[in-house]
Amino acid sequence: MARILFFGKLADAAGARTRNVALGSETQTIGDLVTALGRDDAALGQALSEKSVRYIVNELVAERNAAIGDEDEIAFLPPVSGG
Amino acid sequence: MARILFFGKLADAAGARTRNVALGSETQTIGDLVTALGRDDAALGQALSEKSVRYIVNELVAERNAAIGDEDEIAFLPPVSGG
Amino acid sequence: MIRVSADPFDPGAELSVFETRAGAAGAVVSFLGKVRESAADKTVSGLYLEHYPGVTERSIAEIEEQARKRWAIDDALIIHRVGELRPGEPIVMVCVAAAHRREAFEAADFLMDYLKTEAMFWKKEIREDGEAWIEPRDADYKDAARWKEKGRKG
Amino acid sequence: MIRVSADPFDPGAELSVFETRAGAAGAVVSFLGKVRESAADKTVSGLYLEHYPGVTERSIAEIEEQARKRWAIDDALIIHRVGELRPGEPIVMVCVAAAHRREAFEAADFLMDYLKTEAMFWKKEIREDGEAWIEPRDADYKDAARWKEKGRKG
Repeated sequence: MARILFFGKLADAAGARTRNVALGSETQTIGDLVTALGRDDAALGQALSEKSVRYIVNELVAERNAAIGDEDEIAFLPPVSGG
Repeated sequence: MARILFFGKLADAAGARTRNVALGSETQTIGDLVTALGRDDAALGQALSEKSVRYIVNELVAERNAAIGDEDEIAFLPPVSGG
Repeated sequence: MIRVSADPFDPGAELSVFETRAGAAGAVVSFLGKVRESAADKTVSGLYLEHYPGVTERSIAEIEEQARKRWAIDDALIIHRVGELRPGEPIVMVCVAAAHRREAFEAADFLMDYLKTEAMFWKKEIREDGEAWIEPRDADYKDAARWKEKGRKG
Repeated sequence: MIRVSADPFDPGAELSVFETRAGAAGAVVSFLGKVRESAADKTVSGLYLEHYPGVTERSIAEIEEQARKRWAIDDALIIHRVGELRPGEPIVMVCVAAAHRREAFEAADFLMDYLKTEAMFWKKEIREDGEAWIEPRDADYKDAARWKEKGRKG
């Protein structure tokens, strides 16, 4: 199972800060994961597709076409607001 | 007697931080005072004539041609160095 | 040193420890950010801040490294609160020690711009009209862009 | 508030009082200047600072007024030591509180540039090779000139 982390307003959209997801064989990339999550919850799919959203895979910055698997930790980050 | 204040390196040049001076009738301005002080001590006169020296008369900034009298406090300021 | 914590901190005590450790470094600049009492004309009753533990700290360490390469600084301290905060509470503090004041001012300014626009924190304002996740203002992005345009100043 | 004094001050304690008084002002910037241990490659054993009592304080009050007109600041504190100081001792501290960090940074920077080039203090360095009255560096004059070129930034 992949571990999915949602931060800030994306956690509100997902209704949770973390989710464990078994990635099907059609879910090869972050983009595929967004599509899969959007099938169950269109609003979440839309929130995750905003161009301001950034991705982290196993604690490293990743692009939307990054390969992911069931051992990975995948984080979705909305625009930050520290300080 | 006018009260003369010397600050920083000008106090070193004058050998004192303050001096009380009876202004003669020929000493009408700060420029005249510099000339008079320079007659007794050429090195002091030269130090007070440097163009970086600023003048204060009775706690207000003054020009070299400012009128002065025996009731006045006249200060000679070398370049500042705070902070 | 970088500290991200849910515990409150005391800005005066932090500056004291930092400037003592900095010894005879000529210049110490500090920035302290506090939770405001209002935003968009609404009373703010509190803030909630979250971060990505481990990842956030490492990314701040990287930006501190950038600052150390760019300016001749002797030491830096970055403290950031997370969790629940109330108006008036310290939320962020940056201290920089350097031989000269220009370096200390610029590096502190740079670190704050980064913390505002790049560091992985997410902040929710609890206001009288509801809750709202905050995003950087245009002014914050503009401030951060300054450092891309110019090199190190003398 | 302006304080010119021969008594030592404690930067952490000063920031503590200042930032508490500033309440929920969003941003507090402080600058602390300390006596360095060396100058021009010579060991500095101490400094001697003099000022023009009354006149110096009033001229600093005027520049604080200028800063308040130029930037939206809530409060300012300027502390300057005079008399004999040893390496590592705090010599000057400027604190500025404002709603936003840009104002606080710029006003503190401006006040320091003024204190370096215009305020009536005279500083003698006691070095291993003798005593020397200090004058501002070219960099100090250049820094101070910045504020004549540009207006208030957004």
